[in-house]
Amino acid sequence: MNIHEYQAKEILRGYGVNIPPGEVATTPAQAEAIATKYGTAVMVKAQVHAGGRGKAGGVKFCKTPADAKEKATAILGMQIKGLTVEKVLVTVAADIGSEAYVGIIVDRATKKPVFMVSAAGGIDIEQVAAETPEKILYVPVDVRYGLPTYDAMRMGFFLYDDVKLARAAGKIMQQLYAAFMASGCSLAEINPLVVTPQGELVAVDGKMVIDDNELDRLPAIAALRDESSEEPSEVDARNANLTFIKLDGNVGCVVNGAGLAMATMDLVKYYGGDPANFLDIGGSSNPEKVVYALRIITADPNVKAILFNIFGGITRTDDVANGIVTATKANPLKVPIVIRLTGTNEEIAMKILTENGFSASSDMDEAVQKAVALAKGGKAA
Amino acid sequence: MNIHEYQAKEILRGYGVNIPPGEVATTPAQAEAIATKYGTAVMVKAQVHAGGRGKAGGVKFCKTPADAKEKATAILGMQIKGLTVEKVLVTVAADIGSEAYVGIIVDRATKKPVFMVSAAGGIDIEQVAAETPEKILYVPVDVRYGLPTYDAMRMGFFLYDDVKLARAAGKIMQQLYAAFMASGCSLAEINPLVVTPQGELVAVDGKMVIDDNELDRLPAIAALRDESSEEPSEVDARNANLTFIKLDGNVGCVVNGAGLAMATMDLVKYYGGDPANFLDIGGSSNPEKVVYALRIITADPNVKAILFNIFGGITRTDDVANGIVTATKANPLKVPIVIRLTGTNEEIAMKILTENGFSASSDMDEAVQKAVALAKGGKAA
Amino acid sequence: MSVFIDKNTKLVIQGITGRDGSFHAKQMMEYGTQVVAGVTPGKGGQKFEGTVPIFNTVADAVKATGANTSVIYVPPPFAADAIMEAAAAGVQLVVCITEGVPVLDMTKVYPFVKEKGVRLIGPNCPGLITPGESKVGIIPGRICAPGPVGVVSRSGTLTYEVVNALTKAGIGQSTCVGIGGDPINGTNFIDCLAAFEADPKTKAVAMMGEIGGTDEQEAATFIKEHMTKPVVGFIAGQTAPPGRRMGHAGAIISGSAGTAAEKIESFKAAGMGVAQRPVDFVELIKARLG
Amino acid sequence: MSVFIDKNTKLVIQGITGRDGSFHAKQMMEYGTQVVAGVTPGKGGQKFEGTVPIFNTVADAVKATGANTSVIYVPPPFAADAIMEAAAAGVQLVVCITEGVPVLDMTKVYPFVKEKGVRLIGPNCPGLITPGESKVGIIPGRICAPGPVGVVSRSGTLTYEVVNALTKAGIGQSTCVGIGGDPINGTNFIDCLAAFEADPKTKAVAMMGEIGGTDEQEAATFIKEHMTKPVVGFIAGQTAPPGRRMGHAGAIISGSAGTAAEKIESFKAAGMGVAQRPVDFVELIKARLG
Repeated sequence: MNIHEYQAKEILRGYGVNIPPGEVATTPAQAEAIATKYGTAVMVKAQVHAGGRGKAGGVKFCKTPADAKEKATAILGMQIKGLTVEKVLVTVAADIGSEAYVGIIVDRATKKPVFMVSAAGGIDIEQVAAETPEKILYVPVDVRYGLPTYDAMRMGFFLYDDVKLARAAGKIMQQLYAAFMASGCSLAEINPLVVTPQGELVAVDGKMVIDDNELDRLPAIAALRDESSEEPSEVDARNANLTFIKLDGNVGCVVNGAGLAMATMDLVKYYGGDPANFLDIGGSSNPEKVVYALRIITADPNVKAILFNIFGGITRTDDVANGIVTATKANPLKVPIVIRLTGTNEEIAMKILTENGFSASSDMDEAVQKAVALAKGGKAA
Repeated sequence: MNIHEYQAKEILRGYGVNIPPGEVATTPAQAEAIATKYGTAVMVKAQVHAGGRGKAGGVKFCKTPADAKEKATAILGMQIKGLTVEKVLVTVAADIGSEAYVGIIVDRATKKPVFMVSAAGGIDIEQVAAETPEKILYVPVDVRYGLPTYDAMRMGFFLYDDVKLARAAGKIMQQLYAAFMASGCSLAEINPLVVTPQGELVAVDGKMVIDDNELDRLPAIAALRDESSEEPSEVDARNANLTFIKLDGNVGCVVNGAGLAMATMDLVKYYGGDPANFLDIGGSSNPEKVVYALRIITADPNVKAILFNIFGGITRTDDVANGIVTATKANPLKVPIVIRLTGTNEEIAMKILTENGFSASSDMDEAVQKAVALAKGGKAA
Repeated sequence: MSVFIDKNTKLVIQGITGRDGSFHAKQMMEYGTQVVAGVTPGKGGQKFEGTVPIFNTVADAVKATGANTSVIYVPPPFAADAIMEAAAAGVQLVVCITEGVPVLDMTKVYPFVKEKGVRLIGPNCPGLITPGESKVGIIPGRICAPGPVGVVSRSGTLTYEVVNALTKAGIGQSTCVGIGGDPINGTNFIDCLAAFEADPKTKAVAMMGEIGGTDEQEAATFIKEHMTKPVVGFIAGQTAPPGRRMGHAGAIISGSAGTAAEKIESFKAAGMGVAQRPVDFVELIKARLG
Repeated sequence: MSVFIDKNTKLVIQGITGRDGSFHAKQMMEYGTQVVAGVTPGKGGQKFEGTVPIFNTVADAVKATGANTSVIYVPPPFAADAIMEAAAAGVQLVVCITEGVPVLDMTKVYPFVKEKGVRLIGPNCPGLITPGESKVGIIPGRICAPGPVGVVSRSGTLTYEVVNALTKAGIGQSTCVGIGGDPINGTNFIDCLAAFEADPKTKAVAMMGEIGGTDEQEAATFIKEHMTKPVVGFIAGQTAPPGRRMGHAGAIISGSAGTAAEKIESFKAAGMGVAQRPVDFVELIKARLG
């Protein structure tokens, strides 16, 4: 789960990280009022779950409250990578002496949280990693011991020669690590970490990505979800316990299991089609899920054909068949549907479908080819 | 450092342990007022750093506030193992169904905190360990992982067959463990852990011993020290950064290093004397420490002779000699002193002592024998 | 001796009285797996289906029954503790079916099982099956048949798809292992490949990878350097967009790393057969079995 | 090759610019120890006494100088981190002089150094000396002389007392190790006894124990079962009252365990010589050296 910059900063502040004051505005007038209150130059920053806000014009420096109002007017409602900006963060502008990057991710190779720090901050760290890898220090953390002071100091000295700055940076590493662990993050970063001309360390931007699997046990973090900034179909799918990702194609896919769902999309492509989505109904065989899945897929006007690919293990194929029948009775389909079912209770499923006017096959390749052809032809089967 | 029952309970309560309400009284009237407030039967419990309070009559059940006043009158001012009772804890009396023991110590053999739990609670756990060791379950905790739920549950099931009680007990183990680690304990125990007739788990008595080395970084815990309940000479010594333990003999010992200090006491005994104390002036050679050491030792009327045994390594023997001279000039000694000095700057030290009218030897056995003889004879050297 | 499990596998089921646990316990018993114990705290002393003794703790179960393998069907917040409990109780193999285990839990569990010298498979995996001998987990037994192909995969139903196709074509399996779709799991491709290489019953290996991470690339290097037996590989997720988690927590393309193209390239460089479609495994494996 | 340290010991001093660190750095350098580096965060790039390079981190020091041993003189709250830093930086031996390290810190440090395969001596110890070759710590060099007696002790000045007596009697030492007086330390009696048994230069061992714990009893069992060289033992604290911490955090009689009488009994049962007074070591060792 992504959270907004202002939310990540609030969490980091709670762990002691030095962050310039800031408040969220949803109207230009609010932005002006906040800037007036601070009585100093501010940054107005679009709060959307998208990178490259700065390049898109979503981050502006404002000398005066009037300026803040004007910039907020421009930014609010702006589209960045397809997402509408609903909120801006108005925050005191820091004087910037130097910029560093500090981030933690969970690393698959070492099976540990790993710090990445670089004195080349303020820019895209992936670019630094690709072009000048020697400018990044990687420090894995053994969670059994936590982040020891010596490793925090090692990173501090990698960024700064001055021992006071190194020590202050080391402390921020430990604060960031504590926030990362306690918030169930898969990524947390401060970019840039700024040294002001006065020699103070300030986190000017903060980002956190939360492991979805942590949300059940971290209700306060789960409450930070901003559904207004997500694709509505993905929100619906999540609320129905489905894993759904919208894509640009026209073959709507309903599959059980993530690996098979990806393989099905790949096969659609293999046979010259384009998948409209990734959709995994998961292992349980609840007919309700099928109803939701169909509702979400049919809401996409791009979809020209629907493909079911179900390999029944835990999933009972008769449950899926019943779900298809129920859903299409309530909302008759406007696009053709191709059903592939095999495995648990396959015979019962076939019978249910046939009796309700559907045909189905047990061969994956055959079904995919048919769906691709239908999507191209645009006609019902 | 020992803390009182009421202090340990306050800490444990902060970690969620279910403990009957209680308050501290220093006068019988206060005890009565607290009992009146609770409006139920209470226990009045002497708060002293000594075991066997119950047997000594320091713990009483009181049906009424008047009863509480009467029992508090008896207990306040009472002597238990040489310590005067200055405070009582007045706490709601729990109905007792069954009593269990739960404790954690730092175990030298496994180098881990180890839980000891037994359904035979309410009595001396060392007695249970000696007589019926099978009634105790030992569970070491790897601090890198903390106390896992499965180990907590294992202990819960060792105490109770009922899963609800086992789970509740497991939770208390985790709370106790968290308190133990965060408070820098070398021992923490709940004895007894009581199941009330209503099936509730209640910690009726709590004890914590804090590792002295933790106190610098745990100011809130350090503030719990109650100097009024300690031997005054030991308080003075600690404040002067000396390690001092009062004993019953008449040869006052001033030594540098704990091992040598013990060996010196042993040698006093070997030659037929009795040490009046353990006193380690430590490794640093601050003449002030010597002054304090002499002040503490000479305050003990039992002391008939003073023995210095200094092996100068880090400790400069000339500093010790200067300390002796300074201290005795300010407060002339009323008992004989025997000085053994060897090692760093031995010649300078000998010169300082000789010039000031002291004699000194470099042989430990010779010095000890002389001090023992002087203490017996009661005459100056 | 087969890979990881065989006729001598004595299984304890953690969460045996839960919805999933009880369903799959019966399936495993029907398949012939030696299910010797179950664990549900508070139900110690009862019996599952009138035959399998239930214990309060894994330690009790192992002590009483000599169980050497555990399979876990407990909800995600309790899975990490369940894995550690099993590892501490002295089983040799722990198979965690549970999906949705927080990855930070695994950063702690992984060194724990390593220290105990215990093999963990999963979490978020379908488990494993040695056809005709033992099944631990949820792989449907009826789609499998004994034979010479070792199967290892990051996904569940995709594995079934391939195994089903192999069986229908008359090609049986030595052992099928689902290693799971999470970013941190106990057993990786290389562990399984090494076991298949050492297993005399295995003559060829079918390997199904996904986008995300670099496990497949490392496996390819291992295959090139250490394996004499033929391996056919497949990568799911060629059409997946970067930065999105494709169902499996581990199936995510981060930056330029972990793409399907990169993985397929490494397979080719290792001289492996590459299946473009799941069904391609049949002909590619057949050709390699000779 | 001597025990733990010798002419080839290349030492990094953590806390070299502190009050204790700088004093003892000079002492060690005078004794002839190869002091190759010092560490004080923020003083990297400077030199100690104009000759020894100072680094910000132990990792930097090891990388630049090849130091293989570290000695720690930092205040107690930082000692645990300093030990782990040294162990992680790749030295083989870490000697922690610092007194007053919280024992709960050691419950974490101990498994850390074990995992890294590093030997830790201390904390709260005087260090060690191989007379004529190298000194790491604070044992006064002038009271030692090269010779055949291995010395191992839980205390500082008591060790000096015995070593001084031996040297004055013309009996030199192979290596003297102060293992420290804390309840949890990195190296125990048995580790040292095994090293002395294996060391060809050592012909007899003097061992000074204390009340508290059961290390001496276990050492006695080890001596009985595994040692061919004669060992003479002493226990300090025969007159100590139970339940009081006699200066050393580890010198405390808990309940009926850890008394001097019990320990001396175990020495006798192991056939060891038992010194009643420190000075007794001279005659007892002399008799055993023949």
